[in-house]
Amino acid sequence: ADPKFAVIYDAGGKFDKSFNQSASEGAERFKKETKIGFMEVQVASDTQTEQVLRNLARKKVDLIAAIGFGQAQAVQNVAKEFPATRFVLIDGVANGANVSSVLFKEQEGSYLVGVAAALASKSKKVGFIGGMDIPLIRNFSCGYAQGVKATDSKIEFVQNMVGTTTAAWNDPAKGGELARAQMERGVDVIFAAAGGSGLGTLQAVKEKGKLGIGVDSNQNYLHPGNMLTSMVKRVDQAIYDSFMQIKNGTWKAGVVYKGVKEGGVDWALDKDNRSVISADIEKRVNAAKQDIINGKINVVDFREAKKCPA
Amino acid sequence: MNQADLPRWATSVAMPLLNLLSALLVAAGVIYLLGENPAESMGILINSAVLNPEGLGYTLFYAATFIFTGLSVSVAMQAGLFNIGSEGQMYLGGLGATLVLLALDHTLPGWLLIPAAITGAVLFGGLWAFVPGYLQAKRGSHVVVTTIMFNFISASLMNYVIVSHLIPDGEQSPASRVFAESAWLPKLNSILPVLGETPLNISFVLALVALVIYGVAVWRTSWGYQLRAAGLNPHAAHYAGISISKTIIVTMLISGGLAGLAAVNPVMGSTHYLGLNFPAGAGFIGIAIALMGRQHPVGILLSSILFGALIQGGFDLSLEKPNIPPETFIFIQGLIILFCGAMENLYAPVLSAMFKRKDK
Amino acid sequence: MQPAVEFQNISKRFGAVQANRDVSFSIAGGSIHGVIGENGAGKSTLMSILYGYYQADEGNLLINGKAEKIHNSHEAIVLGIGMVHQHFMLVENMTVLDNVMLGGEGGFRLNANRKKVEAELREICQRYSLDVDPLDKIEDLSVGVQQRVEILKQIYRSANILILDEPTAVLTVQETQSLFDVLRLFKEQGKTIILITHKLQEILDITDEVTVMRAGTVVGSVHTRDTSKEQLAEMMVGRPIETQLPRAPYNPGKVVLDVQNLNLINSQQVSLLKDINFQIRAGEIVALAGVSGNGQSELLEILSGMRVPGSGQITLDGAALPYQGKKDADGLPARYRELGIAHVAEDRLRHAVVKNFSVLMNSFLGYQNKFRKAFGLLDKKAIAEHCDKMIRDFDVRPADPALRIALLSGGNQQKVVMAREMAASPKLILVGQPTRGVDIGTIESLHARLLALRDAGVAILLVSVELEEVRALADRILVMSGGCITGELKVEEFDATKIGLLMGGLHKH
Amino acid sequence: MMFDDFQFASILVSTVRNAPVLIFAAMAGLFAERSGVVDLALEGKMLAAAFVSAAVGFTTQNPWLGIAAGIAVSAAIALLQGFVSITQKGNQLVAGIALNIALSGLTFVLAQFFFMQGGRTPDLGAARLSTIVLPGAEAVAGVPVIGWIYSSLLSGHTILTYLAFALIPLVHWVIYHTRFGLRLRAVGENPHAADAAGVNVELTRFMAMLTAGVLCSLSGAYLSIVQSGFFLRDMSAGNGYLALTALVFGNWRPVYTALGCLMFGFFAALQVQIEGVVFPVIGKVPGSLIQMIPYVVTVVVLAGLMAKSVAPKAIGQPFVKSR
Ligand SMILES: Nc1ncnc2c1ncn2[C@@H]1O[C@H](COP(=O)(O)OP(=O)(O)OP(=O)(O)O)[C@@H](O)[C@H]1O
Ligand SMILES: Nc1ncnc2c1ncn2[C@@H]1O[C@H](COP(=O)(O)OP(=O)(O)OP(=O)(O)O)[C@@H](O)[C@H]1O
Ligand SMILES: [Mg+2]
Ligand SMILES: [Mg+2]
Repeated sequence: ADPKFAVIYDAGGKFDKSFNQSASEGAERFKKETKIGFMEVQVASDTQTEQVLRNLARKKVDLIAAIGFGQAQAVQNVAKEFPATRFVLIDGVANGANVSSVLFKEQEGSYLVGVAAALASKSKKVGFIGGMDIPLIRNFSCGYAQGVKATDSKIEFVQNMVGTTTAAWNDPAKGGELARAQMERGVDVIFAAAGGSGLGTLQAVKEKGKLGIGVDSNQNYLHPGNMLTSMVKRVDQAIYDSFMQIKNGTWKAGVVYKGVKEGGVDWALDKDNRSVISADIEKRVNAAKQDIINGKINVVDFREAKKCPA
Repeated sequence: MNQADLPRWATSVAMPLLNLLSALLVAAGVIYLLGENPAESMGILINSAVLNPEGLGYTLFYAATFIFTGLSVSVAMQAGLFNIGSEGQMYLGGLGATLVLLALDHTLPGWLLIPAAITGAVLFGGLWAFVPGYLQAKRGSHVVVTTIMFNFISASLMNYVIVSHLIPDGEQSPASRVFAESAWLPKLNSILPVLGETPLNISFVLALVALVIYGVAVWRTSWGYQLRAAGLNPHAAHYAGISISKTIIVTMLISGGLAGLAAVNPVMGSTHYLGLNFPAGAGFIGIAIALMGRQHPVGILLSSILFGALIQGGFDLSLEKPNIPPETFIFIQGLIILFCGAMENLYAPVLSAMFKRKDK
Repeated sequence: MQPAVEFQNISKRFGAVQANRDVSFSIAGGSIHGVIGENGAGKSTLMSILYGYYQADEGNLLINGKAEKIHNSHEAIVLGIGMVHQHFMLVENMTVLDNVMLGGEGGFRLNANRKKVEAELREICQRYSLDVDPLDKIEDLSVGVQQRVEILKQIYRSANILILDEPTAVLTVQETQSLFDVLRLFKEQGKTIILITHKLQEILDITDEVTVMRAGTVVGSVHTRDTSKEQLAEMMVGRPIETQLPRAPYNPGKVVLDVQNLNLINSQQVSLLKDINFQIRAGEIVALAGVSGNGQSELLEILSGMRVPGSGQITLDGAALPYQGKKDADGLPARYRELGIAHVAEDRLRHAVVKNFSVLMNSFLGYQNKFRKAFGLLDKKAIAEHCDKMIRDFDVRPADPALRIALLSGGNQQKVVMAREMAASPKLILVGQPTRGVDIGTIESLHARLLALRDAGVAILLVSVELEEVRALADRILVMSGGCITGELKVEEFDATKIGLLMGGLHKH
Repeated sequence: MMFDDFQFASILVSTVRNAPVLIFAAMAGLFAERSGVVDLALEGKMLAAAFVSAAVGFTTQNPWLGIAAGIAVSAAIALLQGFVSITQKGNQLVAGIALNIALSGLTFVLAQFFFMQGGRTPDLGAARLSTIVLPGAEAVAGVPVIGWIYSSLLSGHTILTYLAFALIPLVHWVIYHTRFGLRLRAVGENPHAADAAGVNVELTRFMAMLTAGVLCSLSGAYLSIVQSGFFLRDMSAGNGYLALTALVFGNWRPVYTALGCLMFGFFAALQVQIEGVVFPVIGKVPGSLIQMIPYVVTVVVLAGLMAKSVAPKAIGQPFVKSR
């Protein structure tokens, strides 16, 4: 029989225009190609996560994909109880012989868009807007800042967070307002890593005719001409790969780090932002990418360093 | 003719049931519009929330938290105070317990550790409510406003504390480390194995005890008498020698302490770590529960279970019926509060008419 | 002349209570018609039906000979009916002018009319000698002036049929007199006036005809000139009433309360009490007479512990009261009660009872610590016995301890309060306006209680604006004005004119 | 970045942009509460209006139709709230909270049902309100101070922004200088007195609720049509409660309430600017602590400067014809 799959989204939900959505796209792609379906659930609290994991494990699902660091503890607990079920955890680490943890080197992708931002900024002021002040988001911000500073150390870097509750991911008005405030201070390129609030940011950026940078999935299509690029984080690919490995019997447990080299993160260049990416920018961003791949550039991971060098 | 003329069973059983049915009827309509079979859906919901023992376990697990937040709001209401801040007080209560556990979970034995952590939760929750209470009593700042503000402030503060200080090295999830097992609250499934693998733990028993204590304290003690007098007529309470400012401050301390206790269930009974935004609205649901349950212990218990069941059953239902998003049950919660809490007399005229006809 | 109002077989019930039963009588146009009856006799209900506040279950209402159905006060106003309610119907935080305009603004924009109405009001005030400034806020006005505002409202709306429900309950003699002057003027203008009062003297003074009600029905209507106080009282209560209660000879004991150099200044630096000195001995009733708002209330509050004085010495049985060094009075009344000071508060519903508590729960308000068992539990059995005894001793009706006290008539609420305060066997009892709005039958019994207490050796301080009451109860009378004690008389020297002068003494208005 | 990088100008402009959401909602609350009905459901009505405005605006590609539909829906909800609190004499706090919860769920469900984007409406694109450039704004932009005030602070907002500010004197006028306002205040202060004066208490309260519904819908429309360009679940983000706070803060008086809204707007703007700034002595303040500034300020102001705020006396009590 075909293996059974399930995806558990975190509180952001399947349509968060961010990593949950990306995960769902990966699973959908797998479904389209293999005609093997999957179950999907969204959880609201950490307690629920455990409940769902257990439920699915009892239903003899072969691979459960848990999206988001919030599910780490629950995955670890349930994985112990159901050694026959396999789990893939995105953005977090859980121990267990039947768990694969996939972490992304957001700092590397963010570095690349930082390089692009530094080159594209005319005012020499670039901004970052994060959803909530958590290590994951700081890692985006820190990688971005490193890219900016490495390109031009005189560039000013401004950063704001939307809020401190989960509402911070769903407050486009505030996301937009933060962008406007930054632009009034002269910022002309803004990287938004703020879920739904980021949509407000990009909208405001477009209204002022400045440049925005999308996150997680390729968001260039949102405002063609006003999107400098997007920092893509290939959660979809990770999910797709895990599903495929189960199907082909090549699945392995363990912690995987996916950076630029592994194709886990990247910058996006397509028809929607072709017009704003000059040949020079393209060349220098790709050069930086190459340097990261061959180790010439080491982008510091904020989560390990606990401090941002830039 | 008004409600007072109806027999007791009609006002306390028939009317609430009719209201609940009305709310569910509207909900059924929405489910139908979403393209699912309402009867079947309700069946799934009831089955997974009440009939299935494991589901029941989850229902009661959620209810335990709500009982505490419901009590927190209720006790303040008895004194005429509208404490909207239970959410923030619960959040801080979680911090209180966590700090105790992080400091002591490797040194103290469980039987000492758990009470110490619970004390920490009560203390932090209480102190977080003390400030608004004090400001109301001494400076006349509206407790409604200050507690709303304190909710926002607690969110910022907790974010700062967790993200900047509590995340263990090498971890990135915004949560404290997992506590040692000695700090985990004993689960009820060790006594009642039929409950299956549910996080239902002794804090549910604690919640029931709290309900009884609350009932006795408010209706049977001189303290409760003074509390209610102050709530109903502060001028008369002053005349009766009851210190209003003391009552306000003490009540807020207790209210906050109860909200702090609400944190014990999820933090020490389920996740075993302090996570960002773990109250997840339980403090606000406490307001609904206090209002719907008329601040009465039985009412609080029943509405807490009802809300627990909605969360558990609704979640399972949305698992089975992808057309029904979990948010549908947020809508249904609202409807139930509206019908049972604010339109309690909707059917009074109809029932009165029925009785009149029978009289003649 | 055609009757201005005719009630035909009006019946009205509230749940189990038959408030009006088959009420029929008529009121001659251009006359002043009195309506009297015990508390709960159905007077207010009947008037509320006339004013459209309630609808009668049965019966007809004829206004100027025409059958009318009045569904709300708006329709009543249109018919030229005005009502001055027992409790003032004024919006406290608005001006006199706005209160008068409310409901009859004459257009969407207020300013278009404000000046005109203001001028008109000033003119009316002049014509009727009503001392009211249209631009004053209601909350800054004394009750007497508020009463005038109610009248002003009716004059402005040119009501032709004016209902007054116990308008004099809170007025002084002088204020009552000037109100009556206005009413006489109305009558001259051909207006019809319906006056409800518990004071039979007023009925005799001003009405042309009087209707007596009892238990929802009409006992009878008589021409005022053909009747007497005694006859009316007997019609009302169904038995003869003692107007002069017997009392033991004046034989005061040792000093119980000693007040020396008491001063009080409020937060706006206004001096409310100035250098108050007096004593009360065991077994005497000292009355504080005066126009309300001259410091009596503040004095009562200080003596009961509800307020802390600015300076001065108060001793009870030779020991200083424990207010010294206190910033606020939080919790003080409980300690005073323990020392033996009982307090019947002036404002019943505001201070003396919790409206939403049952009679039982109100029966120990202020004495909650006396009924405490182990663990702070209330002693239910003791409370129930205590309450039953109160209800029996004071004949509280209905005799149901579980009834919400708000559902009792004012007179019966007052009995509960009196009973409660007397039950504690106090050394000193402070009694504020004990019979306000209470019918004469109940007054008689409450007065008898106070005299019995005096004879038993309790010190009593009575605050009352009713000179009749003062005369009936007091051994000594202190007159207050402007926060000072302006004079003292023995009851044998009672002289209404002299007291009136003392009351006006330093009083500035 | 250094301390002196603060841009006061930018803070002011940002304040002006932040305030309308609160002003509309607070003025809505003012009408309801001045009439004696506690309006905890501002949040819910905002959400409903934000959703309907965005959904209809997107579908018809006409923001005005969207706003009109939002007004209709919000007014209908306000009337339902009125039915529960006025006619049924239900608990007004419960009614408000119930509506908030129900609408938070319902707007998501409907948005999901119609647009399948996770409780979000599609981008409105061109179907948004355009900003109005005041005549001559460009010309005077160069003039110091005045030029800036005219061209940057005053010019370049949408009509809703101007409406919000125009509302302040308008509401003041309605409340204090019209028949409706007089009756409204009377009904909220002493309904028995109003009733005795021939005023229809329930009708007046219903009118107040209707006004509240209409005003509140503009707050929602501002969120979705002006500020964001789409609807997102729970996008009211506590602004309804903040508006109520401004109302208490402003003692239920229009001008002071609006000042409260501006204060919140100002501190929100200030907070944005402070983030990341290195202060003399203290150094850099963590972002999450900066987020609490507006709330801490409110508490301090309420506790320190203000006298007790006095609510309309009859607030929260259904009108029952007997004491
Ligand atoms: N709103 C009401 N609901 C229920 N019962 C009422 C109501 N109003 C009056 N009653 C009852 O009707 C009876 C008559 O009341 P009413 O107010 O007419 O008396 P009254 O003669 O005015 O008394 P008082 O002299 O105390 O003013 C009372 O016994 C009371 O119990
Ligand atoms: N809501 C109510 N339900 C039942 N009875 C009521 C209600 N309101 C008033 N009453 C009754 O109406 C009667 C008159 O009420 P009212 O308040 O006028 O009393 P009162 O004796 O005149 O007292 P006072 O003049 O001191 O206020 C009382 O007998 C009271 O029982
Ligand atoms: Mg009466
Ligand atoms: Mg009376």
